[in-house]
Parts: sequence; C-alpha cells; structure tokens
Amino acid sequence: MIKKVLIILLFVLLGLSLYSVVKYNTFGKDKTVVARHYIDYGMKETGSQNIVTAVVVLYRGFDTLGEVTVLFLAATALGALLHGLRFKSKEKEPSSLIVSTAARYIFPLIILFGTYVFVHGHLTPGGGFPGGVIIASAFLLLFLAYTQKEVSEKTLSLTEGTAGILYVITGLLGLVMLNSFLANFLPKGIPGKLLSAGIIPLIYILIGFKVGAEMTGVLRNLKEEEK
Amino acid sequence: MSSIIIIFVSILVLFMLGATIVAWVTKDLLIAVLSSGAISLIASILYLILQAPDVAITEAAIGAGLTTGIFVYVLKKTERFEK
Amino acid sequence: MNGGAMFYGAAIALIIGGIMIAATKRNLIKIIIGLNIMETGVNLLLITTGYISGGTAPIMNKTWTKVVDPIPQALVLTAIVIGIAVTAMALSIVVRIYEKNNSLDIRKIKEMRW
Amino acid sequence: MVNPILIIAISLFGAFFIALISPFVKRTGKIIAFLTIGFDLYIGATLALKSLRTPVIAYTAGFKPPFSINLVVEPFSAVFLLIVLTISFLISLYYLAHPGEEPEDKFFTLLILNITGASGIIMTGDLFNLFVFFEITAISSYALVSIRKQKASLEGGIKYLIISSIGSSLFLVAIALLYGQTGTLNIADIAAKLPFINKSVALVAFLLILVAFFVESEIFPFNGWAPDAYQGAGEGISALLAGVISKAGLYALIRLTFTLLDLPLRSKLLIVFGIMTFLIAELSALKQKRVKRMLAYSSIGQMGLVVAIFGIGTIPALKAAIFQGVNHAVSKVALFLLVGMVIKNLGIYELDDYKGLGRENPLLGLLFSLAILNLLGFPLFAGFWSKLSILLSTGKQGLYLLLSLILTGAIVEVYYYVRFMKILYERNEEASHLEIHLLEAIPIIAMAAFIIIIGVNPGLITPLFEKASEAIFMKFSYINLVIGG
Repeated sequence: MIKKVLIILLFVLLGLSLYSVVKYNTFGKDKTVVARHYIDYGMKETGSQNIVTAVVVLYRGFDTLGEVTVLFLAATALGALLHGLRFKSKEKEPSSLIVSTAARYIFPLIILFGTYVFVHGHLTPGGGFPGGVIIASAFLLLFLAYTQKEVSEKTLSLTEGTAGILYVITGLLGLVMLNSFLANFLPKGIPGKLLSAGIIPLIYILIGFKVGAEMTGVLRNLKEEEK
Repeated sequence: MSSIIIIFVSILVLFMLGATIVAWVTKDLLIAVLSSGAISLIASILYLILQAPDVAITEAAIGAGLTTGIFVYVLKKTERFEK
Repeated sequence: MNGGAMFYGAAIALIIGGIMIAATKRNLIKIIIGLNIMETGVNLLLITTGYISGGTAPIMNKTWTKVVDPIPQALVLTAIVIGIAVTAMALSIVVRIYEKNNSLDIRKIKEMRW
Repeated sequence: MVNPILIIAISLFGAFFIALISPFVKRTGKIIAFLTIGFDLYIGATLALKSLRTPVIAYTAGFKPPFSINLVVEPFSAVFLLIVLTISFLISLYYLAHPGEEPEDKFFTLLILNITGASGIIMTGDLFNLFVFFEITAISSYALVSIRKQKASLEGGIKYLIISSIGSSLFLVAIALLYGQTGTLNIADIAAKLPFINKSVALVAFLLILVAFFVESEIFPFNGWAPDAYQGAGEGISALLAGVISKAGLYALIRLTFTLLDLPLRSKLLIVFGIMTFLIAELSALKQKRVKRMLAYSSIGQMGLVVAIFGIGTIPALKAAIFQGVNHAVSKVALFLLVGMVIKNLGIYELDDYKGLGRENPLLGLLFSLAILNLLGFPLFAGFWSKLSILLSTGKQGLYLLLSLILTGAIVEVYYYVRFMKILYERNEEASHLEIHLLEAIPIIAMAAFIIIIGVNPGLITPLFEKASEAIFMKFSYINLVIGG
C-alpha cells in the first residue's frame, strides 16, 4: 500500500517536472554564464583543445576524483560481496579455435586502441574512462576466448592502488605548489600538441590505468566464482 | 536542426520507447538486458547528434558494452527467465 | 519545431518508464534494468539541457563560432560512470541473494516486505 | 595552513593505500582506517574551531568559484563535520577491539570511503559535487549494510540501493532543471539567482530534492529501507547509519532547503513529514521484539523529530534541532555499540534475552541506562536540555498541535525504553556475564562522559549551536562568503 502511494507520488512529481522542463528550459538557447567562460578562456587557461576534458580534469577535477573513487568503491564492494562465493560447478567447454586465435591477434590491438583513447583525451573525444573500459573489454575478450586465463588479483590491486595514490599525490602537489588542490602545475604547452595541457594527459593516463584495472577486476570477480 | 535530422531522431526515439516496452513486458531477462543495451546505444547516437562526442563514446563503451557484459555474466550465474 | 520536444520527451519517457519498471516488476534483475533505463533518461535530459542550436562539439579548432555547453557533458560523463558502479554493486548483491534464496523474485524472498 | 581538502585527500590516500598493500600484508586495514580517521578528526576539529571566527573556503584547480568546485566550512557545516568525524572516530576505535566484517581489508576501505563521502557532502559548496559525494556515501553504505551476506543484510542492502538510486536520479533531474535556469552549479551562486528562477521550475526542483534527501534522512514514506538496513547490518554499521550517514543526509536536506531553494513551502512540508515519521516510527518501535529493530525505529523517529523542528525555522528552533541531532547521534551510537558487544559475546537478539543483563554486568547496565535516559531527556542529562529547548521553541511559535504530537510520541518512546530498562534490571539467575574489552568500552564511556558533562553544564556547547543556527538562518551571509568579495 505504502509502495503504491509512493509510486503515484513519484509520477505526479515527474509529470510536473516534464511540464516545467519542456516549457521553461528552452531548447537550444544559450543560457550559461560559467560555460561562456570555459569556452572563451578554457583553451588559454588549461592548454587543452577539448574543452570537455578541461572541464572534467581541471575545472571540475574534484568531481572526477570522486568519480574514480566511486568506481574503486564499486570494484572493492563487488570483491567483498562475492568473496567466498561458491556455485555449483558447470562443465567448462574450451572455446573454439577461431575465437581463441582471433582473440590472440585482436587483444593487443584493443589494448593499443584503449591506450590511444586515453592518451589523446585532451585533443580528441574520449579520455580516461572510455579508454580504461576499452582495455577492460580486451580482457573480457580474453576471458571469453581462454576460459582458464587468469589475471592475478595482486597485479590488479597494485595497479589500481598505485594509480589512485599517484592521482591524489598529483592533486596534493598542486596544493603545495599553487595553493590549490589539483591545480595545473605543469607548463601548458601549445594547444593541439600531444605534450600539452599540463597535468591533463598525466591524470587521464592514471585514470585509464585505474579504470582498466578496476573494470577488469569486476569482470574477473564475476567470472571466477563460476568454478 | 534540419528536418531530416528531426525525422531521424524521431525514428530513433520510437525505437528507444519500443525497447523500453520490450524490456518491460518480456519474460526473457536476456532480451530485457539486450533492449536496455539497445537503449544505451541509441542514446549514444542521440548524444552525437547533440554534439557530445565524449559522452557518446563513454556511453557506448560503458552503458552499451560493459554494462551488458556484466548483466550477461550475472544472468549466467542466476536464471534467465522471469517466473 | 526545433526538435526540443523530441529530446526532452524521450528523456522524460525513459525516466518514467524506468521508474515504472523498477516499481512494478518483481524480478530483481528487471528492477535493476529499470534503474539503468532511468539513468539513461536523466543523462539524456542533462545533455539536452546543454545543447545550443547550431553549436559544434566543444573541441576547439581554428574555425569555430558557436559551441555547445561543455558542463552538462562533463556531468554526464561522471553520471555514466556512477551508473555502472551502482549497477555492478546491485548485481553483486543480487547474485548473493540468488545464492541464498535460489530465486530472484522479491515476493519469494521470505523476509522481504515492501 | 589547514585546508579542508586534506580531509578528502588523506582519506582517499588511505583507502588506495590499503588496496595497494593488502595483497602483500593482510589485515592492515583496521590500523590504517583508525589512523586516517584520526587524522581527519584532527583536521576537522582544527577547521571547525577556526571557522567559528572566520569561515574557511578552499578552491580546487586554482580557479575561483563559480568556475571551479569549492569547499566551505562555516559554523553550521562545522558542527555537522564535528559530529560526523567524532562519531566515525569512535566507531573506528570500537573496531580496533572488535572484529570487522570479512573480508576485513575491503571492509575498512569501504568504511573510510563512507566517511570521506559524508564529510564531502558536508563541506562541498557545489551542487553536482554534492551529488558525487552523496553517491560515494550511498554506494559504500549499500556495501557496508550487505557485507555480512546474511539474508537480512542482503535484503536491507538491495532495498536501500533501489530506493536510494531512484532518489539520487531525481536529485540529478533537479540539478538539470536548476542548471538550465541559472547556468551554474555553485550552491551560493544558484541561491543568489533564486529570484530569477522560474517559480514552477524552482518548485519542482525543490520537491525533487526533498524526495531525494528524505530517502537519505529516513523520512516517511521514503524510509522503507531503513529498518531492514539497520537490522541486517553489523552493529558498528548500524551505529554508522544512525550517527554518520543519516546525519550527512540531514545536513544536505537542511542546506539545500534553507540556502539553495529557500521556498516558503519548506516549513510546512518539513513539519508535516517530520512529525508523521516521528509518530509512525515510535508506534512501530513499540511492537518490536528484536532490540536492533526497536532501536532502528527509534532512530527513524528521532530523525523525524529533528526534521520537524528544523521545519519551524526560527533561530531557537534551529538551535534545538541541532542539539537534539547531536544528542540522538551520541545516544544511538552508544546503544548500537553496546548491543554489538552483547551480540559478540552472547549472540542474542531478542528483547527477552536481555533479562537481567544489567544486574549481572553493572558497567553494561550503567552505560545502557545512561544512553537511554539521555535519549528520553531525563533531567541533568544533555538530552534534557535539547528536549526542553524543543518544547520551548515550539510553544513560543504557538504550534500547540505540533507540541502535543511531540509529547505523545515522547510518551510512547518513554514507555518502550523504560520497558527495555526494566528487562535489563529484572531478577534473573541465568543471566550471563560479559567480557568487556577496555578498548571497546572507551568510545562508549567517552560518549557517556559527554552526556553527563553537557547535562551538568550545557553552556559549554550551546554557543556553538547558537552560531551554527545563525549561520544557517542567514543565507545571505553564506552567499556573500562564497561569491561576494
């Protein structure tokens, strides 16, 4: 009964919000103050060609640290919850030769592509999060092709721990040198070059590794307990 | 926005709503998972139309790809059909 | 008509549809799928809010005149990642519940009173 | 120079550090968590003291707000920061002598991150950053609740997750609405632009925020998850829910409805929903046979009471609400930790199993009675002064109906707690003896000392609440602080 009331209430609320959104937040109109600043001065202030990246890593970098933490949290929690889980063993059939051969050649390519995506985050669309996930998907392919393949938990834990600590240290260096957490303490360089935008590529590389390790860990945990 | 794009968008949106309904009514959880993946994929096309390539890539990789993968793993561990 | 109603409508429909699935279905995996659909709707709503007619993606080339709002895009990047974190979390609890009860139906799980 | 960001940075460092070394050295999580939270408390206390004279603001990324995220510690957030960090520290102290849940290193990582999220919610000055920290707190709470992997904990966890996810998505919709209207995400900036926001958009955003944070602060009808979560979680985690997680949710509710969207509707809604929660929860507590579930309902009821008093909105009422919030946190955390000690030693859950325990174990009985009497507002305990100021501030506003409802709820509360105390001191030859580890008892004794000292001399702490209530009452001082000058 309580649940029904709750549902009705939610729908009334959402109906109202639909009404007000469609009516008052006019579509396609420039309504921003802060965004204007980012667009006009963003490239000069950060040295990043991709303004979304500048916003994600610098202007709202604190959010991104939180976001990385959320993912870390989910990976840790998943590991903790599935800890010691045992299911009835199912017959494990090795995958076909075609899949495993293809996987052997495609795996390094996907890893390379993922790395490309997170290294070029300040120049092209992409960045640390999709890059890391692409790397994790390479491992997914590996898990599918070679059912016995293992990535050791030690390596994953070490990677995510190191990347996370380096991220925090980068932030603290900004605090020490420029008196502001996550401030850009490296030279900005020429926008458009690979080595530009100060700490942005550095942070995106760390995020790429961290996300890659965490997502691989999630997949590994889900897979492993099938034994 | 030109009218061709609007028509294209309308079709995509219709597909999206169709997928939502499929996810709602189907008893086969795998189909529900795949339609939720399809919704993510269409959303990522809409993000491209709305000039958000970063988001489109992320949504395609995470929302459509990895999430579906995790769901499928879990379905393998539990049960595929809703009783 | 400039397409606004389309995007906003799709976003709101996804949010409502997702919540409806989460609220009316009894299967835990279905509920989580509903939450996922709802999150997609919210993200679409945010991106639509940041769209500017005739704007291009916020990647600065030499020739740019009008650029869409980068902030909602940054927010949605965060929201997508948070979404998968919640999903993974939820599914791991679901796996455990299935192990304990051998069912995904919230009615069959004895102590689960809603 | 103390920077509020250090609290977040060091906690995250601690959490990542556990992940880094746990494959090589097992079972270090406990110590690292204790040290990290202790450090947080040190920084938090320094900041809080400093903020009473001059509020502290920190920018990130080297850009001024509204262009970057900022953290603000002013008297109101300082009080909540102190509550949250002190309670967390005491809980981590308790866990030094008490086994954590398995796997232990991961458990303590989650604990640290939960506290990081709660302090982030309290300090942040940015709406979307609030959402991120809210999610950090929420996700770690789901995990902490269900980590025992028993039926009840898993159910509590998944219910909490489903309801809270819907709430947080609604919050995100509210953020989208407000951003579309104002083009900024800074709380002070949006608050300053409130007159220019379309009225109905503001109203819808307000309602969405209300729903989202009613879930977190356990307000009816959005608290369906709470009794199960309290019951299923480990006792230390139940204490965390009562003293830290719900308090962070309460802070966000108050900050967003008083500073961000200061609508006249607020007062009515908070009072009605708050008092409803109070009455329903107290009546449900009456029926419970299990100690933890009874305490859970009592906890929900207290949150309702505090929210209702906040709803009155005058300075004395705000002061009373903050005071009651502190008292509730202290008493309830002490009670949950005591129950945890009993369960660890004897493994009993039912109310009737407690027969004679207080008589057999004088220290345990004494601590139980102190916490309960404080909660009930017995004279010469801290709770007396907060209950008294609640009644005075309600009466002063002429809200006699509210006053009588509060008294009704309070009588119910007295009834079932006195019943519990009677069971504790009943004659029972078979009552077992408890081994109380000194380290476990220290946090509870510290809280008992607080209760008595403040009870004898409330003037020690009331100036703090005075400043805090003034700070939340005058939203323009907050706005000026962040985006003025």
